[in-house]
Amino acid sequence: MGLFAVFGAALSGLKSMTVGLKVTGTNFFKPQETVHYPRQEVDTLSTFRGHIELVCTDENKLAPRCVGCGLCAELCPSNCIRVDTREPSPAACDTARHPVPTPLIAVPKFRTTPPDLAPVAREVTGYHLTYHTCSLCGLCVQNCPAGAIRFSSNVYFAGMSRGAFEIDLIARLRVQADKRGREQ
Amino acid sequence: MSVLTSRLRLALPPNTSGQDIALAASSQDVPSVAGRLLRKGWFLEDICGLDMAEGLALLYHFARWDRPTRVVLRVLLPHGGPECPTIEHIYPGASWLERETSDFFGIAFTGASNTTPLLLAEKLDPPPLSRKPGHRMSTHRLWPLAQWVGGANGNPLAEDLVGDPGVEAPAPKDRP
Amino acid sequence: MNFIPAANPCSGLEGDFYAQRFALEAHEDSLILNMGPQHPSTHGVLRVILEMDGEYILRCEPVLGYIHRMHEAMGQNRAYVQYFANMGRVDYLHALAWNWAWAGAVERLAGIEVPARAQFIRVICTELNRINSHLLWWGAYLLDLGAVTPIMYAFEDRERIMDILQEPTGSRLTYSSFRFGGVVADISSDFVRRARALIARMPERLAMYHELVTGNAILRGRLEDVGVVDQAMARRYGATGPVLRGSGVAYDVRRAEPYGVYDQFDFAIPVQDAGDSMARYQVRMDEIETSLAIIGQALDGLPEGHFMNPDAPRGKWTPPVGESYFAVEGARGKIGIYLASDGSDTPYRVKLRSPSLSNLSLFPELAKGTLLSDAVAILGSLDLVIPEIDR
Amino acid sequence: MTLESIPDELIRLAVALVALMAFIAANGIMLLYVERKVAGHVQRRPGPFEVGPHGLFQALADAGKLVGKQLSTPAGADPLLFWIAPLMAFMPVPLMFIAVPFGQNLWGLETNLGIVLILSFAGFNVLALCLAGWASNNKWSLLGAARAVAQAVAYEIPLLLSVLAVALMTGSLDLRVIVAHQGGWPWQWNVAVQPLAFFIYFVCSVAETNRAPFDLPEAESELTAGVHTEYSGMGNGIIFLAEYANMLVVSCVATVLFLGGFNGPILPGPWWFLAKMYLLVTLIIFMRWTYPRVRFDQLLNLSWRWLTPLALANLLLTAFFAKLWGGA
Repeated sequence: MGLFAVFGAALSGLKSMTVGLKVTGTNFFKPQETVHYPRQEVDTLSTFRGHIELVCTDENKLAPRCVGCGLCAELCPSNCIRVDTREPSPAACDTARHPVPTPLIAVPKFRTTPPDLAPVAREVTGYHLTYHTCSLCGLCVQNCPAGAIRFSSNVYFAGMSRGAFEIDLIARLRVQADKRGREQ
Repeated sequence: MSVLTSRLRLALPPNTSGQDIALAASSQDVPSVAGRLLRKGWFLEDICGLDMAEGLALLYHFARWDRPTRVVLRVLLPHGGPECPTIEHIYPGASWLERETSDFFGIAFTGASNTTPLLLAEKLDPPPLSRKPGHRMSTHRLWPLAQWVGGANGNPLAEDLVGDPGVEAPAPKDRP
Repeated sequence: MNFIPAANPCSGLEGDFYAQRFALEAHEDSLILNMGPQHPSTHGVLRVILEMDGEYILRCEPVLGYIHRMHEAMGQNRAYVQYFANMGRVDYLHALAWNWAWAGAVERLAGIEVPARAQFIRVICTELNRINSHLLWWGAYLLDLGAVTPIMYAFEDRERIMDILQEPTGSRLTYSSFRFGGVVADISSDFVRRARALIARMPERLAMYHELVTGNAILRGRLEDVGVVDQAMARRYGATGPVLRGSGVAYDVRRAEPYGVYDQFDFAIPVQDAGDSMARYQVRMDEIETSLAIIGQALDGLPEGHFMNPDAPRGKWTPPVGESYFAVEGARGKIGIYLASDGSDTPYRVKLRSPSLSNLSLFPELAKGTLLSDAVAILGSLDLVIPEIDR
Repeated sequence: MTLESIPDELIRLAVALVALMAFIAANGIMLLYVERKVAGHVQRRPGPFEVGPHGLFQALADAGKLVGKQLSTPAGADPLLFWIAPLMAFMPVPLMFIAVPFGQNLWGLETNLGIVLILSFAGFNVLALCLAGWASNNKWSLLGAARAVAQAVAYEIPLLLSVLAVALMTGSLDLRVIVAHQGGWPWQWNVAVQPLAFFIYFVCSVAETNRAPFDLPEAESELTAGVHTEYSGMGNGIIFLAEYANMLVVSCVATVLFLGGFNGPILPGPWWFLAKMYLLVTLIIFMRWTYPRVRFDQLLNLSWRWLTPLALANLLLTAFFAKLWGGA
């Protein structure tokens, strides 16, 4: 390499350094991209998955749509859902008020295991979510035959103990119904 | 036809398997087959252990840069004291894959320069991916077509693999 | 359980088992250095034992397994569809490629059709995810090289991409949104609009990146002729992805073994011949443009229809007995999944071929005789995701 | 002994040293804040924002935190050397400032060997880093120390040569004379006559202060934190303070030698001096947030193959022209 080439390379190298300073310099005067979190919040979290919650029936804000088939608990990869059910007593079995929903998904040709949808919906006595093991994969939501589960928008959920993440979703449904009732 | 070629058995797995040719070899032939595949421009994708009823199967998957083909080399090792010669002197990248398989299935790769566990902290007994004897699947069930053996049968890929043995691979270096 | 034998030939040496074994072959007057498992530039919990002569590396050996989670055993113990949650966590930077590999392996085995719209959605989302992965690599790599600012610029764009991807997937990092026969959610017109806005924005940003970094004389000095991989070496080690393409081999699974609808798109495979770290850098930067081109074509040709095959299996189900191998092009190279099914509702065997493992196995040979700073540059140029290596 | 028997010089020196200590401490804290703010804005985020208005007291809070932290000595370290190193890094810094003329009659010590004084005390820094790295009993620190020494040796030479060019031109080692030799407008400054010497001085001073892109002894992504690795609390704090103070010193010297010192129109001298100094400091800060780090052999090559020969050539030319025009 000739002397001129060497010096030329050095000069173009120096030029690349000033170009770099120019880029950071222009960015210095551009507006900020971040938000000041506790005072401001980003507005893009509407589709972000919070923990799951139960959906109420159209008629009764306190009753979950859940039919107690237990498919969600069975499909959960982390075993973080527990559904407690009770066979309905004949007297309480008011199918007009609490009908068996038609499965939202067509029964595919590959299916071998559930849902053995109970002819009469079982009565759900408890629906517990152990959120700290949940991986938010969405299998429960997508496979629920009754459309009874959805993701909440509770994305800033934080707690001081492990117990704070063991959620009774039926109780949560009641609280939500209460709140909505008070707002109206 | 070289001695090695006469010992190889070929099978055509179904289309759904994503594998074009299956070679069945005995464990002592693995380095020479690997050497031949390297000379023909194949690279090693992975080494997969499989606990079958008849023994521990080792699947070496090979692929090419220029053609969308995949060859699987199947080796069946006995359950008691499974051993297979290493191919790390041919494909150095195999060393880690062998160590991993050794971790998971307890297969000893003879002649390997490094036999320390790769992913697990210590040798587990039984190895974590081995199955209980009653839960093993038969090779005849998984590879029903593996019984078809013989020459190339007009298959161009098989012709390429079986014919032209090239220079035999060097024997693995003896290590103390 | 006790792995170290009682009569330990290494006893009397410092460190744990791996360090002792490594030290057995040490030269006199050399320095044994543990880089990792906690080190700023090993990106997680990779540990490399180095034998150094001053700043020069005489020998090195990566020690893996610090974040080993036994994904393959988990695969044998859970239903087919449950394994998607694992796929989001093998390579957290290009989770959708692993999603696709798993979906593809099972679909190939069971012969499940995927509707055209679902295929296009998969392409769009996977390519967006690939851009995201390359952007993060770019920022983190420059962090390794001592430039602190680029990663923040990369995150500006990453945030936008994550906002876009969040709509059809619901997550921002560990996506598990593919299902057998389709994807979990359709994309909206808003998604299309935002993706187009991204395609319009990125060329300007890439030009800024190149101005700030690629042309920089210091960076070129750091990367050129450092860690040269030739083709024979790449073949022997099974290197794939940008590492291989940086060595002049135009091997891309999207083109070599087209899966999904990749055969319908017109895109160039970026290749560099030098084989050094700069070539790998350049390949990844060009791949961002390639991905943008593919997304543009996919958005243009997005067909109407189902995003999910109505006949596809849901919940726990049983595929036929058999085996299948499915390969996809991840951001780091060829991802392969071997699946053997025995006709029960859990897989008989799942083998994950992770590209990072093969690429990292090049490192001991590449690092030999280089400076410590070069080793950092080489390690970064291989684009490692440690959870993918350890699985 | 009466008050009158104490020499005026001594009183002046003592007052100057106290004032300079305050100046350094205040500047150290302020520069920490400025650096983080600049980094933030360059990266399009706010930087420190929570403590005080716009995070103004963040650096103070950090200093308080550092003071409150436990000082731990690593196992196997040499405690004496280990703890003497940060002190040794900081001690010479106020001494370097005493010869700097901040304004008309605003200096700590009247000496006609100001440059020599500054350059000789500047050498202490590398000794401190070397001790810190050695005494830490940590392999990363040791590597950092080795780098620090090699770097300092390599860059001191072109630095001296470029300073010498100015001294030859002016014919004096007295900083006040050098300032007086220049005028208030940029074309009257030495940088207009000696651009190459200024460039070499600037590059070398960045390298001498171990700032990015020459921060190899620290090299966060390679050596974890290099010589700082084992220091906790105020040990770390003092080394950092010394680093910032060194950055100030080299900017002061550059201002005096090349940018006309306190000369300037309209405003009083010290304002001009500070303005020029902070301009250089800001430039150094900007460079840190822009460039990748150089490699060790490149660093040495830059010094031995580019800067030293160029500085020598520059010195030769300067000597030639100084002789031609009769010197100063």
